[in-house]
Amino acid sequence: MATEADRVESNSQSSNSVEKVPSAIVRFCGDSGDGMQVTGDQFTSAAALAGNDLSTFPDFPAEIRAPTGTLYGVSGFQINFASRDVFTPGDAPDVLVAMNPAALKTNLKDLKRGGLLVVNSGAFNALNLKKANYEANPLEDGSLAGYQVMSIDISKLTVTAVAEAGLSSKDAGRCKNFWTLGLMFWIYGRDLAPTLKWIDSKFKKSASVALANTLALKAGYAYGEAAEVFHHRYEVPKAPVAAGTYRNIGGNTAMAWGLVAATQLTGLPVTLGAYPITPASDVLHELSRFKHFGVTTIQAEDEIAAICAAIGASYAGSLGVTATSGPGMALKMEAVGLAVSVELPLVILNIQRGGPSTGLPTKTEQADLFQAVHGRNGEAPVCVLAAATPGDCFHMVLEAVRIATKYMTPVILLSDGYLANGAEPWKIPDVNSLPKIKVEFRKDPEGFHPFLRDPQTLARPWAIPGTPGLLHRIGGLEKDYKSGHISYDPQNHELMCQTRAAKIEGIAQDVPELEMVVGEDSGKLLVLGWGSTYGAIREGVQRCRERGLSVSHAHVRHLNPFPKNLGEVLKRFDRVLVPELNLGQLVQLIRAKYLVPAESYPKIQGQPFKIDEIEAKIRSMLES
Amino acid sequence: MATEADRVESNSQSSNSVEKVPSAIVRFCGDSGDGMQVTGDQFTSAAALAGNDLSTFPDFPAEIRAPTGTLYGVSGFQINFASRDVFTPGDAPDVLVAMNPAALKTNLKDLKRGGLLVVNSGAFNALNLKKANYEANPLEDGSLAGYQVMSIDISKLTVTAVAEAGLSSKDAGRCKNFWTLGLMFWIYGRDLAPTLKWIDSKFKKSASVALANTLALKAGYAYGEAAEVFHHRYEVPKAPVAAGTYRNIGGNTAMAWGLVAATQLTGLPVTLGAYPITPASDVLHELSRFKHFGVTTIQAEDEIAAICAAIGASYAGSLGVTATSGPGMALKMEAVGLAVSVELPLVILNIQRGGPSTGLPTKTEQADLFQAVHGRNGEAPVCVLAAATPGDCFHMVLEAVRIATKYMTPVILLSDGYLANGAEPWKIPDVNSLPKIKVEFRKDPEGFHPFLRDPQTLARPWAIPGTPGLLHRIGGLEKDYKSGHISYDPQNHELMCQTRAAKIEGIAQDVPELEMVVGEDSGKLLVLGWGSTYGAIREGVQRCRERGLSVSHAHVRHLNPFPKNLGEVLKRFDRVLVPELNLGQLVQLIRAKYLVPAESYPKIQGQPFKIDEIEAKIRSMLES
Amino acid sequence: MTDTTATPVKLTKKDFESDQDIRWCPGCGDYSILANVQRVMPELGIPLHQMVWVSGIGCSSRFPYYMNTYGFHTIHGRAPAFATGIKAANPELSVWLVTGDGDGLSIGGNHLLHCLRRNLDINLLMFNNRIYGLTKGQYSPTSEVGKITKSTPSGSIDQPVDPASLALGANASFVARSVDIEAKHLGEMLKRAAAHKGTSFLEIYQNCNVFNDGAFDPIREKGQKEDTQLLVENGKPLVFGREQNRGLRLNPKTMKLEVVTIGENGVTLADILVHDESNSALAYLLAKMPFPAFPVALGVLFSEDRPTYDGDLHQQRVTALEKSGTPDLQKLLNSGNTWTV
Amino acid sequence: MTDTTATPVKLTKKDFESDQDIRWCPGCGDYSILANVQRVMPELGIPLHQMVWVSGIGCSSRFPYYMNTYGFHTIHGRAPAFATGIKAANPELSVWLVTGDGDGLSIGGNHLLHCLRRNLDINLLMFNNRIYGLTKGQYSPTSEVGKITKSTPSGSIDQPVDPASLALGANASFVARSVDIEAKHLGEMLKRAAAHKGTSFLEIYQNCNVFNDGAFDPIREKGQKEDTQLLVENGKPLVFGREQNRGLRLNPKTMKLEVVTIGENGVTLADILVHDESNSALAYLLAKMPFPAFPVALGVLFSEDRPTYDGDLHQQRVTALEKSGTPDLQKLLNSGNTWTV
Ligand SMILES: Cc1ncc(C[n+]2csc(CCOP(=O)(O)OP(=O)(O)O)c2C)c(N)n1
Ligand SMILES: Cc1ncc(C[n+]2csc(CCOP(=O)(O)OP(=O)(O)O)c2C)c(N)n1
Ligand code: SF4
Ligand code: SF4
Ligand SMILES: [Mg+2]
Ligand SMILES: [Mg+2]
Repeated sequence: MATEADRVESNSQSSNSVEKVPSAIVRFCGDSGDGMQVTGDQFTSAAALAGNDLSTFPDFPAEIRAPTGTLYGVSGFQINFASRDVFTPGDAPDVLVAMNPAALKTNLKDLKRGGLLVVNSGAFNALNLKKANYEANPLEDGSLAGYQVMSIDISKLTVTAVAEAGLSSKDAGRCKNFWTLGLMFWIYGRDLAPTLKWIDSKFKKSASVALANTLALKAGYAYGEAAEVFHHRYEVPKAPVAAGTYRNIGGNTAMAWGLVAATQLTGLPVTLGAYPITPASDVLHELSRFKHFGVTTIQAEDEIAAICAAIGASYAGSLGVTATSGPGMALKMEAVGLAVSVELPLVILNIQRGGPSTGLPTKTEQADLFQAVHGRNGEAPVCVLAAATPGDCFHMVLEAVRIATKYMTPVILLSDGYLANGAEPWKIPDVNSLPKIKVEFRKDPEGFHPFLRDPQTLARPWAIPGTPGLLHRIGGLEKDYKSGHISYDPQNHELMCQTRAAKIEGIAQDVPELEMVVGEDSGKLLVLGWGSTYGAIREGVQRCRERGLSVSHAHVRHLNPFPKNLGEVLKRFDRVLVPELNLGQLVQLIRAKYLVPAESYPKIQGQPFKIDEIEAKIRSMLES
Repeated sequence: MATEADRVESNSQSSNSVEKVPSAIVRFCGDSGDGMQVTGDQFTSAAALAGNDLSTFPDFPAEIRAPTGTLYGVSGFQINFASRDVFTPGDAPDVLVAMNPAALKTNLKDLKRGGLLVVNSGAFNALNLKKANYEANPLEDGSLAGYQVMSIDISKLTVTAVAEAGLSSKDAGRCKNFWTLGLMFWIYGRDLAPTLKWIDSKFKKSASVALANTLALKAGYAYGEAAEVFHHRYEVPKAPVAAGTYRNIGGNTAMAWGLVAATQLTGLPVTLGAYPITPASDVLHELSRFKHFGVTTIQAEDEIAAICAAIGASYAGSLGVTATSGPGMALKMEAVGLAVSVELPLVILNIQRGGPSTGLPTKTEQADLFQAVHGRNGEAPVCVLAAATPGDCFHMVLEAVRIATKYMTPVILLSDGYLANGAEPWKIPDVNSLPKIKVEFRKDPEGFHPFLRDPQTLARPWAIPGTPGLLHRIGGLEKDYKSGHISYDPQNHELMCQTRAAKIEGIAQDVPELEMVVGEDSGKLLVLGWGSTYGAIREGVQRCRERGLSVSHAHVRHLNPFPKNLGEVLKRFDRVLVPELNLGQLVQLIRAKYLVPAESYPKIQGQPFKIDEIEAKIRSMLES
Repeated sequence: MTDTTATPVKLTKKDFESDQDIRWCPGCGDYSILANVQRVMPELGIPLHQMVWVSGIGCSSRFPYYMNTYGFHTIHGRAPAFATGIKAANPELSVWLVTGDGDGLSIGGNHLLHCLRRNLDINLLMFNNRIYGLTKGQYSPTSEVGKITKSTPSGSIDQPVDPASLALGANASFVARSVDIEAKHLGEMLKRAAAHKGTSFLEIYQNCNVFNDGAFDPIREKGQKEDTQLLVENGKPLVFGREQNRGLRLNPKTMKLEVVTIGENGVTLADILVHDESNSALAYLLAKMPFPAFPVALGVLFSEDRPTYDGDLHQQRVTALEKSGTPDLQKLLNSGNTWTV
Repeated sequence: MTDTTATPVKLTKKDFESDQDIRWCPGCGDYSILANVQRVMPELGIPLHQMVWVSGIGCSSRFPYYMNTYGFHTIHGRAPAFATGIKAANPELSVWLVTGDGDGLSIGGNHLLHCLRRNLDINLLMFNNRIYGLTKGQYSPTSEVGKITKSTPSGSIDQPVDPASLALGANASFVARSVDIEAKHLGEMLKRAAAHKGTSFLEIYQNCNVFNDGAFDPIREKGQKEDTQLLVENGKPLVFGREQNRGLRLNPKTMKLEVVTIGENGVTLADILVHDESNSALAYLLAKMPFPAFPVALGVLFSEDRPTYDGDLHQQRVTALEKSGTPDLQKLLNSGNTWTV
């Protein structure tokens, strides 16, 4: 095998016809046990190191560990990498790598017509075909005619390639993902070195496994080099990204790190109360690693206890945070009402998933906006924000912390399964450049009462137990505006309701005005988005603009209150389109508020918008 | 004392100057222990028997049993009775009966200038004055100059009057409410007989108490007759009400009785799952008395268990109902989502109270509309209804049952503290005239699956455990449109979301079109109301129409979906005003849906609109 | 549980198998429980359509999908509340509830406790794998202190709760324990649960081979379990061990249990405490025995006959109807003060 | 509870009285509890500003408004969860929680149980009046079967739960009982609770004279209580009665308690079981004794020292910091795979 490896070395400069392409979309898919996520991660690292801009999205099965070979056990990973800015993991893959029949069955429909299909023919045995509901072997019945098919017995080639490592044949077979990765590295002209290094450190406890994976990787690469069948290699040149140090980051990690950063920027300890739920659990997992930053995580007995603990923590002078999704969010609403009533800072992270009810726990959706804005008993206004990209989660969580502490209010920050699990290169901020968030506890007993308001922000003072001279009681009954004591007075209740509403409305004065992401600030069509649809809308609008259409893209991050110029912006366009992963929620809110005939473009399939869909929709509106 | 009583008899025909008035508003107020609710009830019965139309509203203290004489221990009861239709308990009382200083202090501001003030001077001692925060005795300091003051030592007169009954002086003093009632009966020329009969039956276990109350009632009446000070008696003639048998009914009783009626009209047993909460508890209390109708009540461990038990009951073939308020409603939302997902009939009664959070538990508000329509995770549409008057609660609960069973959906019926505790004369329906509600369980295994839909209603079949041949499983995960099995398919999810939405939207075809309550169906101003504001809006609009203003009143009972002609109706008016006991919720929903510049008239004081307020608002809009 | 049979039915294991693909991880202890349940069900003589399986959310709570009966996969932690409504509406149904240590003890602890004290006539199976399976491995209320999981990288600090002790404290009328792969014992326990009227609380130790593999090895694996399982039987001495020569003795002064060996230090079988299912304090002691100093008690720890919630609800309806005669809606509407115009 | 004093403070009862009007019904047992609490607090030497009273919703839960300390009147049933956050954020605070039998056992049963097992270092006072007071008189989880209330005109059918037994089943570290008007005993119990590190669960029988008057008369009224209260003390024989000549004996065969009279049938003081606060099974037996066949046990039924949740949370933060040194945010952001353009 050393000879094979040598051949790779010696041939690595040899160039078949290398086609320069501006971008490529590659999807790896296979059985949950086939290691597709690792393969995708390594392929991503290589693209990043090569200077491409990129975006990725994994697609896990809903089951923990589905039986091998089943349709519902298929795991996928898609990457879009390019020599220009990239904002989504891409629509239809240019290259599909399918490790077994089930993967082929569930993914083929997405592959571009004429795209490259790499199949592990070794997995296309009768049993697997049956599990995938194939009546005939698709590799043989001509049904793949529309694609460039590379049918390779990867299983067998891998076992042969790694023989030297002396693994059992089962374990040897496990290396096939690295073989495949090697082949893909060859196609895209990647350097093997970083992955080889990664293999060494990852498997340092088992030299034989490390060796086998190394051999597999190199063998796959060598196969590309040797096999006549590959007509093309591709080169995706570097993207002109801003100078800086980058890393890949997913939305949940960015959320968690944003909170870690908040401990430093506010000087406050953070207390997260959370109850595990897909796809929010990783916020808890990630945050539990940062106790040394002053982060406390409480895995509570349920979502209600989780938010109540967070409120209790805020009451006692920590920054209370809770993170959840779907049904968990519904359970928190009573307590959110209390936080509104007692006016304590609180950050609520809702990593939205498919609903209603248990719904589609592993799929993405944006259908909790109404709930965030309207979902409580009584007049209980809160601030609502939404992150647009995985990296944006870091910054938006800091914005949530800023608003929560400055205005003494709960802030709901909306993310979703797509942001949580997707990843993008993220320019690592210089910590010193991050804005400090000023937080002061009330200390002065002079003139104090717990609902004495800052005339500017209308916020009440944050007066925490342990402070001499500020003894007081708070609770969920209505309070007297002038003393903070319980009050059943009619006029006072109205005043308090209006004041709480005005406090939230006032935040509009304190957030950036809405600016165009793409396009002029007036024209025929404004595409107004929020949350994770950012990338697809941005690219879709860009494509239409390249066709000369008068369309712009604006993206709302502050959903309650809206940026103060939103109404004005809307009126400068002939038409407004609001694409959302729900049945139309933001569109209703802006229609109600601004009386503009904004049009809804709903999609509710547990999946993000495709760029194509946005493009087609805009064209259908402007080209007819 | 027999002599006194005789005098009453003999003088009862004698007439001072009796002034005919079209209506009167009387408020009784006193300490919680003063028996004001009983007094009000008896006065109400007398007005009803005399043929007046009327409306009443009690005002309990928030405390269970506040210390005597305190401001927060004041209990009140207001009645509006008239020779014409009456729709609210009235704004400012013509007559205020105040049994102690605290009652005077808290209620005087509402009395009409020049109104009649009956005060029990016997309670105006130093201690009581202090408890009521009076620095000087208002009966003596000239501060009551603007009213016709009848200051009578009722306490003392009562004790004297009932001496014969041989009660302790404390118990004797307790009869003062009947003395007062007697006086009021004299003023309004009421027959004592029915109340005397009521006293006999109520106190049949204690002859001496019955006697004492009888004596007190007669003595009060006699006092009116004898005292020179009363210049006027009033007569409020009969109102031209439709023929029929009437009773007084409050909203919670009407709700409960509607559900009892539902057992007969649907043939289904009713299972209520509830957890006590003000002001909804009485629905549980009342319903628990009707086990013989096939009503089962479960006092659950919390609101979540309550609704889950109701859903379980519906699943097993009973009609599941839950009733709650405020924070309790917030807790139910996760389970409502499940009911939406599994498409089971469910009736949710939300007797709204002041919010946010614990808020003002004993006060009324309409601030849960947004929550009803939007307050769940995911796209989880439900039908939302609202009752307009106490008696309407009976009919609207039947409407909720009809829709829930026909469309296999949760229905939220909104009431509020004002409807719950208020009462109005209600024409008792002929049971045979009530519409039957057809409910059929699926029996036929042929072609069955649990999400097979009726093409007309889009409802799924109600297939209950215990039925041979229909074995199936349901749950909150997304289901396949074509089989009802779990499905993670993207297109299917969209189809199911749209179908659930279309099912609810379709109900609009099956409910009455919106008609005017008062006025033409086009004009300058439409006042659009919902829920308990009915009476005040109706009367306010009527008054403005009498001034010649072009204004009409329409009242929405179906809030999701709206009646199908609502959009059209709105467009026929120049302006639309939406008065609500919140900060503006319905107004936002109709602006969003119909893009009409409807204007909000919010009030959020824990109290209903006054007719005056509606009138003034309309006039300010149309007379400027 | 009510035996609701009207007509005797002869069913087989197959009859109880639904047509749905089973989606637990290969090797999961849930498979074994499912197989045993399906094996035992036919013996109960309950028609398929009279049986309802209710669950919350979790791997364990997927159970109803695999049973060819009626099934309701509800929301997390609330299954007992749904079951309450089901039995209130139709006490004739044979209702089986499946929950997990997270579903039933974490978010759902309160509903569990109220179900137990009310004695709703259902069979409640708690699959205890000491982990949250479905959410991919966080510690649960039954996880041992110091457990390293995704959410507790420095080890969990919460003292666990023992489900059987909790059930006893909550006034349960039937408390039993078994093990996922102990086919015979589990089968017996299922039948005992079915036979008991009231909430039959059966805790089943279940191996989650993906996120908490081996949690029960000491009492589950051949070679070890022979010395660690104490199979309690009513009226029988509490002996255990490979040779069945070890036993529990009560020290009447301290009111504490001791492990003794029969034949050593003069200990005879007569010294060994005899199991009494009706003694809740004994059950409490057995449930709380610390392992490995003591064996793990399996079997019916406690059983007591008393009225059921759904039975009483039903009885109240019957009594009310007997008292009132045919209900008359018109009479109700016309009751009290009325007047005619 | 932590004694959080740094500087010794000399406070009086008055110092603990807030300026708010007390709004319980005249005659309510809550007044007596409040007075006793305010009387005892100065003895604990905790500065006012270091003390937080937390509650849910109910008459009892109004308590914090009347204490001149920090106070948080939260939402129904969730007070233990708020307390968890408070102690997580500041373990130095002396946190006292007031709940009712409805607040703490009905809607809030689950939070209670998790608080107890975690052993959060707070003092948890449950005012048990066997009724829902604030909502005007519905039966509660501690109401006796057959109770006629507004919501149960035909009598309640739910078996009640005994709070102390439940707490033991939930693995509580401290379980005690007292009575609203037993000033001395209640005072002692409050001090014991305060001294215990961990969740000190103190159930206080409280008379609701409006909706459940007399519920505790047999153990509360002079003339009766002398024979019905069993005041347990660690290391002392379990005797009771006017003459203190009745006692509890354990039957070692049946593992059941018997009431015996010293001096009759040859029973001597030596036969009487001695109270051992560290024995949870004994506590369970005492808690569950059926009245009136047995007396009602008052006092500290169980107490055990073990780590507290907030203490461990704090320790984990300290250890993490020791291990890692000053946390470096920039280092975190730059950790793992990065590349520079
Ligand atoms: C309201 C709500 N919160 C959280 C979740 C996420 N969740 C699903 S199952 C589960 C725990 C499952 O643990 P367990 O009951 O022990 O079941 P297992 O998977 O171990 O069988 C959690 C937290 C949810 N589905 N709903
Ligand atoms: C979520 C919610 N549900 C219901 C209520 C109504 N409620 C207030 S207190 C209470 C029960 C109080 O009983 P308990 O805790 O025993 O207190 P007590 O009044 O007897 O002291 C209820 C049901 C509420 N405030 N919030
Ligand atoms: S995660 Fe564990 S409990 Fe869940 S199916 Fe897999 S092995 Fe079983
Ligand atoms: S209702 Fe009962 S518990 Fe509440 S304050 Fe009155 S007497 Fe006390
Ligand atoms: Mg588990
Ligand atoms: Mg109580």
